[in-house]
Amino acid sequence: MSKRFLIPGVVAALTLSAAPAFAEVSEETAFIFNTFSFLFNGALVMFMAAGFAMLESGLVRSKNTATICLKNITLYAIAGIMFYAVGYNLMYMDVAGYIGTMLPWAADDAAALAETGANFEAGYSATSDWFFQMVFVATAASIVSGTVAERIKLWPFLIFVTVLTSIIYPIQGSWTWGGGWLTEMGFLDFAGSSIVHSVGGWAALTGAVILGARRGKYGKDGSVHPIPGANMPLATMGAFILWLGWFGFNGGSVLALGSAADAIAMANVFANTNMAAAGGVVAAVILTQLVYKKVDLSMALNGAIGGLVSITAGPDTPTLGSAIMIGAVGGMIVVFAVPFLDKLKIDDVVGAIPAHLFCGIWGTLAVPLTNADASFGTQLIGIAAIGAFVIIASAIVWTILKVTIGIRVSEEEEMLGTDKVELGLEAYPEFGRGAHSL
Amino acid sequence: MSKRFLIPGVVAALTLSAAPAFAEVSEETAFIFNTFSFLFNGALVMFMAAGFAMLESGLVRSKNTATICLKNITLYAIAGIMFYAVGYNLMYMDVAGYIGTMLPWAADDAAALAETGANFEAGYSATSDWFFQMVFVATAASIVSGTVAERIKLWPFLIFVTVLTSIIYPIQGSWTWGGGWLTEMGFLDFAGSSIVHSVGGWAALTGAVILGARRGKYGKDGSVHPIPGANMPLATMGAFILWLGWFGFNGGSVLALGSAADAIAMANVFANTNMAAAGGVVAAVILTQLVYKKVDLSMALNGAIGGLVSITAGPDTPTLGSAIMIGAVGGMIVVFAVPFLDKLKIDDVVGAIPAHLFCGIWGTLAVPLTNADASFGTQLIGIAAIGAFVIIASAIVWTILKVTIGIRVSEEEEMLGTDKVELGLEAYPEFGRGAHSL
Amino acid sequence: MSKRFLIPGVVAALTLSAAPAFAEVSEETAFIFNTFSFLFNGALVMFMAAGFAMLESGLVRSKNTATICLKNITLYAIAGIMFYAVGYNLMYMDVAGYIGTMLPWAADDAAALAETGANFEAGYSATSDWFFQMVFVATAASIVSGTVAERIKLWPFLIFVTVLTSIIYPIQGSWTWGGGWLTEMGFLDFAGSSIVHSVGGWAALTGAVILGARRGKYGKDGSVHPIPGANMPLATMGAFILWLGWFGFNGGSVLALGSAADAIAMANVFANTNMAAAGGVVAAVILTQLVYKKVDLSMALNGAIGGLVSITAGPDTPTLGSAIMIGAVGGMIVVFAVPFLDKLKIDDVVGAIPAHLFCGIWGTLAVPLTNADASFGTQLIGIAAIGAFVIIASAIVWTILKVTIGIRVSEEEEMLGTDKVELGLEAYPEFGRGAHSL
Amino acid sequence: MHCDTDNIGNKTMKFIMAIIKPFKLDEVREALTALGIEGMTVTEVKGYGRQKGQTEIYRGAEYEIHFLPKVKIEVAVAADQVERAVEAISGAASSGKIGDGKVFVVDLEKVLRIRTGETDAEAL
Amino acid sequence: MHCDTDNIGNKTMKFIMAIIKPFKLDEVREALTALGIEGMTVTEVKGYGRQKGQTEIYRGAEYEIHFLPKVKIEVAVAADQVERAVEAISGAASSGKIGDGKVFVVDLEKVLRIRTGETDAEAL
Amino acid sequence: MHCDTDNIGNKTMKFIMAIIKPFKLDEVREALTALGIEGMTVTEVKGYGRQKGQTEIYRGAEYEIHFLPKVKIEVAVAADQVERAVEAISGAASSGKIGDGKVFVVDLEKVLRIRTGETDAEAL
Ligand SMILES: Nc1ncnc2c1ncn2[C@@H]1O[C@H](COP(=O)(O)OP(=O)(O)O)[C@@H](O)[C@H]1O
Ligand SMILES: Nc1ncnc2c1ncn2[C@@H]1O[C@H](COP(=O)(O)OP(=O)(O)O)[C@@H](O)[C@H]1O
Ligand SMILES: Nc1ncnc2c1ncn2[C@@H]1O[C@H](COP(=O)(O)OP(=O)(O)O)[C@@H](O)[C@H]1O
Repeated sequence: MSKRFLIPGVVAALTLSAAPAFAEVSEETAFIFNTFSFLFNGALVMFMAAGFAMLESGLVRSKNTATICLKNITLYAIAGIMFYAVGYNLMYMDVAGYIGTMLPWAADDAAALAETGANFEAGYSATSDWFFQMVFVATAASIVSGTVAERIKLWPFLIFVTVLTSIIYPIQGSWTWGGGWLTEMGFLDFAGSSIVHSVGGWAALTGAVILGARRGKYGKDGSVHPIPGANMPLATMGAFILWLGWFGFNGGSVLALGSAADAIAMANVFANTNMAAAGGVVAAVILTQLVYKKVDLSMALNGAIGGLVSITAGPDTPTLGSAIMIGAVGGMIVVFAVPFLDKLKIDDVVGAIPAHLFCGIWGTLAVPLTNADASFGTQLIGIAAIGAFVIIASAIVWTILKVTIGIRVSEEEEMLGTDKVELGLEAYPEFGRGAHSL
Repeated sequence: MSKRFLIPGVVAALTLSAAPAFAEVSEETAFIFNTFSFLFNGALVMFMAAGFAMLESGLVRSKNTATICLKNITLYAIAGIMFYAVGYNLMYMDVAGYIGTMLPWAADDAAALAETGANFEAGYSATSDWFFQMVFVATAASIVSGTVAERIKLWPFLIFVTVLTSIIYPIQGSWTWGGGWLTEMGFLDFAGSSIVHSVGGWAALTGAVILGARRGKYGKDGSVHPIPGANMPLATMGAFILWLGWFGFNGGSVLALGSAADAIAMANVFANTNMAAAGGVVAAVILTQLVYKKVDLSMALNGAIGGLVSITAGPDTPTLGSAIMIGAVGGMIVVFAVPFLDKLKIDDVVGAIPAHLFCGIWGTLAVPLTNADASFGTQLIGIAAIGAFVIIASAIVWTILKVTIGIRVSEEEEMLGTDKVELGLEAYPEFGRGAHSL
Repeated sequence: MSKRFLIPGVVAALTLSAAPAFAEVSEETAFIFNTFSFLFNGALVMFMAAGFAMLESGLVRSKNTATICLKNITLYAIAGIMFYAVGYNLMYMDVAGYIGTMLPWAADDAAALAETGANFEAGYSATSDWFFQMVFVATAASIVSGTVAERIKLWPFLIFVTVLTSIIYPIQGSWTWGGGWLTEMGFLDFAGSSIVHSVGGWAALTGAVILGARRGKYGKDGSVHPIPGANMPLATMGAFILWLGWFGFNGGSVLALGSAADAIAMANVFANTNMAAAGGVVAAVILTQLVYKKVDLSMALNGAIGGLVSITAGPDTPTLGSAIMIGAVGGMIVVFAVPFLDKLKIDDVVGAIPAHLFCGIWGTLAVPLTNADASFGTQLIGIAAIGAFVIIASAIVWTILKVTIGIRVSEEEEMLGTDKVELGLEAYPEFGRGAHSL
Repeated sequence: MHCDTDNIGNKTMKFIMAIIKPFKLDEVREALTALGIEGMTVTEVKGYGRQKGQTEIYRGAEYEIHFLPKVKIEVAVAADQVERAVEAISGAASSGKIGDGKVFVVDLEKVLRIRTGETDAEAL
Repeated sequence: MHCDTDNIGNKTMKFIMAIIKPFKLDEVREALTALGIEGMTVTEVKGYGRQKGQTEIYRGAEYEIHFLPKVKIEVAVAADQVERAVEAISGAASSGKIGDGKVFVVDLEKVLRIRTGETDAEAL
Repeated sequence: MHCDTDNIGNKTMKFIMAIIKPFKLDEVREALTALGIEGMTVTEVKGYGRQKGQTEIYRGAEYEIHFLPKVKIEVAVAADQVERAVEAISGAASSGKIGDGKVFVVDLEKVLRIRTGETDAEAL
């Protein structure tokens, strides 16, 4: 049984022992609560796929919008299937330090319950846990899709997602949440600032470097030519959906709801998650006003996400005030990191690297600030190990794809837009009202 | 008490008797869980109305977009009111084989609780159950709205919805979920592949045939002129919302959360629902690539829905692997059925008939594959009986409407778009930025 | 402890005493239920911020769309931070009739639990309650943003929001929900028809009057020039999200889920909330058809919201039939109040004053119709007191802002649109496909 | 004097601008193609003419919509083709109802095909 | 020779193209209607001129917006009306600020009303 | 007779309309600015020409997309600048591939700058 699973058990045990008998939560009741928490929070996390789809749809140009929609729904589907076929067991089953086993996942909770004489020892339905872990995988893949948008070919991208969700993400995940070596070192990453968001960010960064910038983004003279997103309310909708989904992402990572202590933990996580996002927004709004004399909506949206990623490694321990601060730093990171990446000519279409990678690192480092169990040293080791592994693994996959089938559409195709080229349709095809055949 | 209600009772009873005393869920706790499950899952299903609205908004032309928005919010409102006024009791109250009673629904749970000396025998709040059953009705109506879009008159459509939700849907629903003759035969339809989705699909098919195709969709030479939807990210948003809502649709159809067995069932249903949708997407993406050499986003979205409908008749029994397969077949059905309908010159604007009717039939037939309690014969009888009843009833209503007030806008109105004609406004009225008066 | 907190305690006590021992909900189980109810319902209410953002994005012109998106996400962030820093304690802590204390909020539920020897007397996590109360504040602010859109300057607006959420809303809130003088008089406002929606509405009305109408809205000859919203499907999406969120808004206001009686109350509230919205939609659709010979989608959406606001003061006591009626009256109020405000030359961009203020008043007055504990007289006193306080306080703040930094963009800036002027970007910047630099 | 040589050349080419109902576009394109005219440029426009806009009601207030959606077609043709081209357009675009649109013809002085550098008649 | 009869006719008609600020459109339409000119076609365009675009910042990078939203009005008129029409347009469209726009006039050779087949002056 | 004085003036100005590929717009604008031409109007159009549209498949049915996205540039210039302007446009817009577009030139009779009332050459 993995670290990621042990937590609720521990919490429950502590609480139960302290509680007077008459007030106990019965084991079956706890079983229901725990299971339902996975389902409820997992459903919220699933909805984040829609959030990413909308955020990215709004921030690309309309000639690439349908493609980004397709990528987002397909990657979510692939992530689930691959996590079932390979990923889950690689991440959680009999992890021997660095890797689990290579088998499709299977569980029959009803049979298990019957076998054990219905003693509810398991604490929750294994399937509900699988469901909750599964929805996390897609998040890592969604991050990549935003960064490499508008120039990557569809199928190579989907192949990368397949490898990311079945191999890369689960292996590094096993180190911590699978109970592997990082857990043994004491690395703490509550809901995945590093394990989910930075992983997506590293894969995205590697992809962006290997793929190169969009045509026209950087002038030969070093100038930067912004390419505004086509649909800002859609991007805003996406950010709000992500915010909502994050309650499930972090809240569900309490991994239990079977005791008052669990419920208290989940409440703290919900509140802190919200406040970090709020801090991220306000910081980005004020900072863009101060630095650029105009408030940048796209930065405010990224600020919300930066705040959310920042709190994700440790949403359980801060006070509300600390959560606001942690999130605000995330918002500031975003505002400075976006132009910084442009200086390096790394073309990140939706700002996913600042928000998910940089804020993920910050969030992981911030854990010791409010959690005495964490140490900077261990956090740094975890960040570096995960980063190194994901960079190398991603680089290998991206490079193989590049030299074999190619990862980038041709210059002309890029100008025409991937929607026309790969999908044969347009996101907003109309021209001349009523003349649909145009 | 109906079959649809009996299930949780049975499950709870079995579980409780097997459970050691100390681990029991108290009756009142079970009452809360069951009630809350109806509310939580019901809220998710309610949100499907938004999913249909966005999917359909994205797949019609912009000149008909405001109308489809209006139809979707109004039909959801009508469905609730009619199900209260007539439908619920017709479907669930004292069903004598083929029909219930004709009375507005009423319940006073608090009084009931007081009366029985608070013994929680009811197992759940009757109002929460009513809420959950109510949100299902609108789904059937939403399916119709997509198929007949862009040419039907507003008021005749709303009248059809009124009859569908108050009479047609409840009567056939009583046969199975009301505990009528189909339940007695052993027909199994867990969350309504047939009872909800095919019903909507049959009504839509009948409507499409009687109404005729949109002007310009089919050439005199038998050629098909595709009419691309105006806003693909909106359609994508809609598909994601439907996917989310389906967790409630299928998960809530466990109809209980009052025992570990219920929680296990709900977890299985959530996971299978997700995997079937994933299978549908991946199948549609691969298939369109193979057949058409381009991936069709609109088909991928329909594939998700096709997968979801396919699993809906039996999301409780398959393994994850089987669920993927069942969904994948649904995705394939969609890809082949859309052009097939075009060959028959049946104009289904959003692809609702393939996704809801054909996949609904497939899903109902697939139940025996993973559920020993089901038989192909009985499933076929159920499909045929429901189909025959809905076709005949719908045809009568559509025909009466056609010969009396007419169901179709004039040719010129169709060209102008229903938004202008029926609503007097446009979905995207702007032209010449800043010149709003244009 | 405030009235808003006492309710669940009372309910729980009553129920528990009546329940036979074997069926009891254990205190810890009730603690979990109560806490989880705050989190689940609070998350739904949080999502209403997205609903307001989309509704308003759809109803403004595209040249002001990005600004309204920015305002909505920022105001939600500010509301949370200010409610933490000042608002909560002002509203709920040691309320001495008219006002609480001025301190940042802080709670350590885990410590509290440990201290009390884990007797779960608190009944719920204080943080979860804080979370739930916090999400309400933003709603009041969102209402203002819609009314004063398209002409107000960004920063003065955000300053107003800051004062509204930290001072104005909490002070009047303390009178009722904080257990102050209105509660002592017997004023009943279950989930805030007056305390949330009318407060937003009064602040919006005051703002609209002091700010003046948009250029071109009213002719010198008294004529009204409608300014259609730019994106109706977005507005529709917003209305659906609000509808969904309202289940949390009203349902969570039961403030408990720890007993069958609580669950029954929540089920009644969910069902009534839905039916009031349905009544609002149907009334608005029929009425606009009768009065204007065309169905107005924007009115139907406002009708849904009007219905929801109308039921909010008392969603616990009506039957479904009464709820439909109460909502239908709300829908009618909207249809008549929108042109009425135009007659007064009060320019309310999204119709927030009719839907939130007028329907809020109606809803508050409707409580005695189905609740014997309420009296018209007291309801009227509450409405008047809250109205007077909010009008005066808002007018002071608006006026100070007006004479100091100014609240309105210049005429030319208004023509260019606030997006260009305040944000330096456009919501839909593309022109000439592929020529992103235009 | 004012009629310089440059000007003479352009008399051999005409530039046709036609405002039509949007849903007639396909038929017009086909009619022109049938004449061997294989180039045209289309713009989404709004028109105001005898066919007045409608009085609409939005949120309870009446207002006039003055402009209706139309499509503008621009075709450069050789002068000797202009008559047939105008006929083809007007034949295909006609519904006999108000608002069918108008055809405008102006002299075209010079044409250049960017890709090849061909000019005038060759560039059409 | 180059001034053929066909060409003579069109001297009696002019085609006016005016680029204006979008929010002036209503006033321009009213001014033209007041002259009895009841037909026009409007296009959404972007303009570049003395009124430069702005330097904007998007995600931390400066960029020049060169083009500003404008509206183009096209009106075909009889030659004797052209002066008044141009005056009406320029009067209504003027705000005295940079970027007010321009009016262009070209000769119009032929006009056809599609619905009726009327041509030239009758078709205006 | 038909060549009235009014008409003489306009021979000194030309109205250039160019259809180009959208992503060439910036280069064209820069080329024109380099010539000192600091005004132009741009329209989003769809074009049909030698570069045929593609056959696409939507929901299993083939269909022809006849029109491709293009951008139309309109520039009024003095007659003596027209050659250089046309060259600049065609140089900047050329990619050597089919669909590069066309340049059309017509006589321009009159120009008015709305803001100042300047006309003709001064108004350019
Ligand atoms: N004088 C004009 N100049 C420019 N465009 C015109 C003119 N008159 C009409 N149009 C265009 O032609 C369209 C159709 O003209 P209209 O007068 O409504 O119908 P009809 O041609 O059938 O009489 C108008 O919507 C407008 O776009
Ligand atoms: N030479 C030109 N050719 C075509 N259009 C022009 C030309 N000069 C200006 N315009 C159009 O007129 C608009 C206003 O011109 P501008 O020079 O900015 O202001 P003003 O006319 O007040 O000096 C421009 O945005 C452009 O659309
Ligand atoms: N005769 C014409 N009249 C008006 N526009 C034309 C004409 N011919 C071509 N065009 C425009 O020029 C564009 C490019 O023309 P095309 O023939 O496709 O390529 P090329 O100029 O390279 O041969 C077309 O898309 C269309 O917009």
